[in-house]
Amino acid sequence: DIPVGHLADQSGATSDVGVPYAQGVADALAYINSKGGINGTKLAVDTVDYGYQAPRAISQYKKWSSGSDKIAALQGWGTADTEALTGFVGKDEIPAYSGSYSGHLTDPTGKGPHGSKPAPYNFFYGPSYSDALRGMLMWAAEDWKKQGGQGKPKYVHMGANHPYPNAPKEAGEQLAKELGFEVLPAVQFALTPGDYTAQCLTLKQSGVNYAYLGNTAGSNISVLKACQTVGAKVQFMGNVWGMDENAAKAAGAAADGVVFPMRTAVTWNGDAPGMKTLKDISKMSDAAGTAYRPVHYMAGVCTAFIMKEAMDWASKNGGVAGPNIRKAMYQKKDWVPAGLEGVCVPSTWTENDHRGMTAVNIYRAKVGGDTGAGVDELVKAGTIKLEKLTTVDVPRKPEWLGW
Amino acid sequence: MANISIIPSGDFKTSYGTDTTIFPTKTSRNFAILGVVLLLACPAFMDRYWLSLLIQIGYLGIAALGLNILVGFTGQISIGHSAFFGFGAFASAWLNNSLGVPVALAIPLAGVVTTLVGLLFGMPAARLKGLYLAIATLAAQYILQDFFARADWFTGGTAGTIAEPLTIFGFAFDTDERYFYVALVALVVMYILATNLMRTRDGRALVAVRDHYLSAEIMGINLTKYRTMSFGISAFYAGIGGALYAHYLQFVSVEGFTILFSIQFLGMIIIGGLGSIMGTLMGTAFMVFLPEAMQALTKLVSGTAIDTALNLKDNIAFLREMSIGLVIILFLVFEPDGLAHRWKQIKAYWKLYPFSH
Amino acid sequence: MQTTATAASTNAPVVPPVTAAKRMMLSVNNIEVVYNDVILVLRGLSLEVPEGEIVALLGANGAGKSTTLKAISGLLKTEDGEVTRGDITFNGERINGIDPDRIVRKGIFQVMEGRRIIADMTCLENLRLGAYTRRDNGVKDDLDMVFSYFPRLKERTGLAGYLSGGEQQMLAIGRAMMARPKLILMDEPSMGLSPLMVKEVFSIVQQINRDLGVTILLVEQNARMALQAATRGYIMENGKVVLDGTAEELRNNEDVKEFYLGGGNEERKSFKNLKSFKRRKRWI
Amino acid sequence: MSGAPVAPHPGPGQNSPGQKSPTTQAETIFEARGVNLRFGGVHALTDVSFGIRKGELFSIIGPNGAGKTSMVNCISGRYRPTDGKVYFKGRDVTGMTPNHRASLGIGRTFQNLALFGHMTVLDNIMVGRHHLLKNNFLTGPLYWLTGARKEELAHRREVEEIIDFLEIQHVRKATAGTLSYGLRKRVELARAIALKPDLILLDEPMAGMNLEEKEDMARYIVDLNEEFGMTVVMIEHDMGVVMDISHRVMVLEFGKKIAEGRPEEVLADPRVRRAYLGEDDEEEEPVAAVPPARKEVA
Amino acid sequence: MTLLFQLLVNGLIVGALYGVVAMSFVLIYKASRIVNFAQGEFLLIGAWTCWWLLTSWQLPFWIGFPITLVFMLAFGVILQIVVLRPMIGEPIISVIMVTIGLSIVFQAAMKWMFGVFAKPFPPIFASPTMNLFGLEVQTVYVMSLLISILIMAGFGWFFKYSRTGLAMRATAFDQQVAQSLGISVRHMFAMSWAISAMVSAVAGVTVGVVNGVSSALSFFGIKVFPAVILGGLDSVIGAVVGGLIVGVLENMAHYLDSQWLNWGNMYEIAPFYVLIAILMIKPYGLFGTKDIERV
Ligand SMILES: Nc1ncnc2c1ncn2[C@@H]1O[C@H](COP(=O)(O)OP(=O)(O)OP(=O)(O)O)[C@@H](O)[C@H]1O
Ligand SMILES: Nc1ncnc2c1ncn2[C@@H]1O[C@H](COP(=O)(O)OP(=O)(O)OP(=O)(O)O)[C@@H](O)[C@H]1O
Ligand SMILES: CC(C)C[C@H](N)C(=O)O
Ligand SMILES: [Mg+2]
Ligand SMILES: [Mg+2]
Repeated sequence: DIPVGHLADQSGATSDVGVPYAQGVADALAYINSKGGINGTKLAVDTVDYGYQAPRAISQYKKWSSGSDKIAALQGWGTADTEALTGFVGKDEIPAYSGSYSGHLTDPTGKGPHGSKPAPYNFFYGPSYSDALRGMLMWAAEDWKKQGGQGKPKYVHMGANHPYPNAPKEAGEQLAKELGFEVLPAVQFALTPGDYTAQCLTLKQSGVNYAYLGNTAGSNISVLKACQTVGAKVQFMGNVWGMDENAAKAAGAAADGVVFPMRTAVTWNGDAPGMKTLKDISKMSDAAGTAYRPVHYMAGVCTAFIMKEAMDWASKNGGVAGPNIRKAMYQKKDWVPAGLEGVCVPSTWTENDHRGMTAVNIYRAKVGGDTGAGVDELVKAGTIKLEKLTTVDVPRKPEWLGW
Repeated sequence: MANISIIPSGDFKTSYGTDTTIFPTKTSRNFAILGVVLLLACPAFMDRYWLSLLIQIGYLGIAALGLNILVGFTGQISIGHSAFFGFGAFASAWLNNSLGVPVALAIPLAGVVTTLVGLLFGMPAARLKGLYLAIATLAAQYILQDFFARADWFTGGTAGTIAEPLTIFGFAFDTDERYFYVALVALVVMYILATNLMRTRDGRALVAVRDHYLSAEIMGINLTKYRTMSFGISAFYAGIGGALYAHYLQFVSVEGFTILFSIQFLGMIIIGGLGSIMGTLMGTAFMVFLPEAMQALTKLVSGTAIDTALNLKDNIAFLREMSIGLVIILFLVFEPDGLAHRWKQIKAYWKLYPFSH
Repeated sequence: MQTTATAASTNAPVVPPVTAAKRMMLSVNNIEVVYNDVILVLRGLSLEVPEGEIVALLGANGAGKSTTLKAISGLLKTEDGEVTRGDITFNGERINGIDPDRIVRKGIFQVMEGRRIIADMTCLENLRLGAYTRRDNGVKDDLDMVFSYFPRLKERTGLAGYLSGGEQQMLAIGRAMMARPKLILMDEPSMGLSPLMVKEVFSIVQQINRDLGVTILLVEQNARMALQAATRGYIMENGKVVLDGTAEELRNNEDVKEFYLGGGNEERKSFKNLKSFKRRKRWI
Repeated sequence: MSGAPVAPHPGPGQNSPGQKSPTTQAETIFEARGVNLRFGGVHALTDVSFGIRKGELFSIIGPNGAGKTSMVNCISGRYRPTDGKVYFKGRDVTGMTPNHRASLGIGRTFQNLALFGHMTVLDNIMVGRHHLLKNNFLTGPLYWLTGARKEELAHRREVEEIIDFLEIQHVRKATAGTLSYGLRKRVELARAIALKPDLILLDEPMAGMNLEEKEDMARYIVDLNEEFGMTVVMIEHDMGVVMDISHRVMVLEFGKKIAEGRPEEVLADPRVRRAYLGEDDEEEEPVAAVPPARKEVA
Repeated sequence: MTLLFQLLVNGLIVGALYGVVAMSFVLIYKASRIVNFAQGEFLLIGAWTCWWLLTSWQLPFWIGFPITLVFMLAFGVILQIVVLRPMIGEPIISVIMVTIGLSIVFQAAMKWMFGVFAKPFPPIFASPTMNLFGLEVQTVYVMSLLISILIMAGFGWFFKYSRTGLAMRATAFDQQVAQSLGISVRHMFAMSWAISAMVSAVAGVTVGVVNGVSSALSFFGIKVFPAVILGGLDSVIGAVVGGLIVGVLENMAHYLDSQWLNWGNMYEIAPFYVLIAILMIKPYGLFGTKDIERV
């Protein structure tokens, strides 16, 4: 067996996105096992909910990384725990695939212009928070022209003063300036739902055109609603974890028009060759095959498959061990896991650059009407639609590495 | 029974010196020393998981002891302890990274720096009492958290900062097996210091302030000084604990030091027993082991009949969380005075055994 | 001072003839009390309180007088204490183990040692709380009655916590009067009162007893006054009753005279020239 | 003990005749001048002046709520007079904090018990040594290295003497909060003595004690005064005790001083008899049996 | 200027909501000196219950909401009987820890029962927003404002004049004395927890209607601490005033921050600075009763 640790947040503060993502990872790994595992060796997956509490993640990791059945790879989750484990996984040579897309996890050597800490064993599937924002800003600059906007558009970064919302702040603001935006001082709002009318009133007053929402869905919804109430007309740009089908449902009409980056090429109802595999994977936990899977589920599946294929390669090239898996990650260009064509976005990792994906798929949430029903019905009825706007290729600039 | 000598029915003291020792009886002292010796051998037979839990107990136990000095001994509730813990972590990393202070020195220095911060936030203690003071410490929690996120020069801002491993004469304490000794030594030293403090003048003064501040003042105790000082001492312990944490994880980020963490610290000392030094350690161990035990238990449940009957599946996580909460509640219902109290009763029982009363 | 105990039956058994006909309102049978599961304080204590009488309970510091009262009123529970043996009956009903508030409703009210007024309420509020269990309309009149006994309380309109020690004691006694119970357990009511007030309080105690028909179990250090007011008395030592009898008998007992009343029949000895040598008490 | 004759207080409140004897300020250990204390509308003390001589056993009596405790609070620093000044050993201490006064040598007990309930009796008394001990939060933790241990043990020895003196050996290790009322009073006294005060203030030390215990207590107080040389201020309602052991007595009523002087003089004052003892002039009174009071400090 | 005014209005409206939560907090404190760390979960339970009644049972709001309140009343009583009753007479700090345990249990239980996703309330008012002094505000805020004024007046009277109010205060002061007066500490606790749970539900439903219901809503429980302290821990009126002040303060801080200072995060943090400043001047908050310092 190949031991794999899977840290999930199913009960903690980020469980609203943690649950579907973890389900995706878990189903994918189960599916892989049902198909024979890694060249005939099964994966021994240990899924553990750590409740988004870093200390628990650490002790769990210690359990996994010691003894004879030391894990070959780790499927991780949040910012705090991923960062806390970065040093350990590096030393223990255990590739860690995280749900944290912080830019500085993309610098394996620590020699990037902004890098501080090398993260040689950290990987994630998707554009980094910074690159995703860059992509959206590039889109916004276009959009402003298309809309016939006059003068400089105004951009503002919004989010809590925490590592995750703040990760892309400077990167975004700098690019926005370069792109001709007027960058207003950032606006803070907590990671929890609350009344953010004040923030919206100032947005309205200062005439902001584009605003990045750095938080998770729960608090973003509060902002969207408040801004709707006070009538602030702002084009909001979410982050990968900030908008999805469930958030759109909860926010209702307030979510209408929000753009956000997607890590997969299609949504659950999309049409792609790989969707067949995905539906089969989904049956691992939903035998009836009726469940609607939100975007995070699909991202989880892609992440798990990247790991699986790296293990495949490793098992043929010296055995499924951390260093080999890491080496395997650098073997392919424009990598799309077999069977998931058209779903997972091509990614490329190199020894010096862990920015796997720089193509940013930008979607827009469309909400028309009452959102009382279940997500699957809403999507089926077209009340909630996630529309693809465009794909922006963010250049892989060396000075943006690790930032 | 067989070995009567283990718990003597009476321990006769012939001088005041023997009456003021840390351990009430020779046997208890020998047991403690034996315990430490056993612990020294731990890395030889424990895996990293267990060691890491023990290390956690080590640095959390130190910080919790600081909180107990503040809450349990001086009677001033704080719900901002994790912020001081965090400050110590950042301070130690900063001292090392920016000023080049060797880690071995940075850790105690971080304690000192945190003490100063503690004194600053302890100033309201001169005027505020009870929950009013508690909420002022809540303010400290948020203000410090905000500071961490802002002070790029100090904390690396929201991105966090790395902390080098502790190295002494070129020997790096960068594995669990090695760091375990660091944590153990620090723990023993800090606990002995606290024990000594509490049996000397200033320690007594703190307790006196807790029990009856009006008469304490009349007995010659400067209330303002001791109330504030207790914050300082508590912050010192938090700072040391935090610094140890920083150099263990080798990375510090603001995210770690939230109000929930502060509440966990409170949990440790309440469960351990307010105003009890050994209780603090027991409480810390309780709070560290509890989630692990529940995790193990729920793991046993998963896949069994109970699992299918309750249709748990992923919800097993919630079951675990609930049982953590429930264990805390049940524990307090049956042992409201904390583990230290129960421990005392067990000792009293054995002393009197086989005669009750 | 009129002494209610009349017949000076010298060697009558436990109950003097006059009160023999009376019903026992409270009887405590051979109880044992333990604090914190380990500290044994009462070791087989028994006493009886006949209806309508004043019974004094005397004893040295730490003898367990307060503990006895708390055992009766159920308040022991709140101090980690427990009656581990024996029973307590009130009007024929066993009341040990019952919650203190229910015991109050049955008609036993304790004036706790150390005043224990509610410091952050006014006098008036404290008194009104004394009448918490009452449903009748007499509360207002009783307030006036208390104020007529203790006019000082009426003047003090601030919080009760700011009252002087003696004033607080008056408030504590007044609060008991407001409750109109069947049995009052008084723990050192005269403590901290000026000589004038002590007299006043004892006459109030007797009035409550006589006019309102309230039975009283009185714990007192002022033995002289207590034995004047009471009809009978108990003397406790080390958690046991060591001597009991009518007030008259006790007043005439040599040991009681020496240790509680001060001097025998001779002149009172001065506090000034005491020797540390003490005669052994004969009852131990 | 001071061999000088007793100094009558020169202040305006002086109204006890028969004590006129030449004196000097130096022998007055404590002095209150025109002390007023108001709480909102309550006049707890009105223009009270008096002096306490070194080595004296001075009693304050008066009806409930007369302001006795308030006066003691003004001496110990718990209250600050609204008006007027208090002097200790010739120093104006009016604005001084209680803890500062403690280190100058004022110790006290409380009317409503104020022990440190969760500490042992021993620790309670050791707290009294606070201002005499030198070790602190830096030296204390390093117990063996800084001499803290030596110091603690030295003081422990003295505390044990106090324990012996007050005969509370058997409860040495007991938690103060679980003691019976009378014992707690005794522990409080021990704690106050541990301060080694020059002036000790006792607020109703004998409340809640039976005769026998009062006798013990009286003996302790007299010993304190005579053997330890402490100046004692005592508030007490038991007239027997007051008459027997005090050198001088001050009577307060409604916050005003109504009499001051030797016990038998004060007791002879009809105002005192009426206000305090509640006696009509002709009524038979127990104090008649009181033997002549102690001689004043001589 | 209009921005400032709008922020002021908004501060008052949100502040009233804080006031409601603060009030429910004060209630428990006043009767038992217990700091309820599970207050936020009470909000959550109230919000989910109402949501469930409205969506699964399709009840109209004006039926579902009162049922919610009744349910919460019962919930408070049951909670008291099952969990808190055994703790009567135990150290307060232990009981406080129990409420922390409760919050862990409820948090998980709610997620288990209702899932981890935020769920929107069905539309309740014909017009979800209304114009108040030139500011569009959620109608439900106005509703909670009105309800809170009613509740506040009720409690003000209750604690000042009613026998039970007096008894509750006595219980808080000293449980032993209260019992010696014949007050059933159990009843007092049950009552305070029940009412507190009910009042919390008002706030919970309000927040839920605006933001959708999710477990993160329970953070309100901690957010409200400054308001409670500012007003004075044991003052019902203080709680409301404290809530209003914190509400306005947040908005004003945000105004200053966004218009001039640009320090960032003042909305979150400024109230805490002000809180400390106010406490240094008034150590018992604005309306809190002073401790009695007398020996
Ligand atoms: N809560 C308690 N825990 C442990 N021991 C206690 C407790 N309360 C009282 N005791 C012990 O019980 C004994 C009797 O105490 P109690 O208060 O009943 O005495 P008492 O007769 O009322 O004395 P006093 O006249 O001094 O008030 C004492 O030795 C005391 O130490
Ligand atoms: N802090 C305070 N606030 C308000 N009033 C007070 C305060 N302290 C004392 N008083 C009032 O001052 C008066 C004198 O009180 P004090 O305690 O000095 O009386 P006392 O002479 O000691 O009486 P007792 O013999 O009953 O103890 C009382 O009426 C009391 O109510
Ligand atoms: C939802 C989370 C996975 C987002 C972010 N990476 C965090 O840890 O906070
Ligand atoms: Mg007693
Ligand atoms: Mg007094």
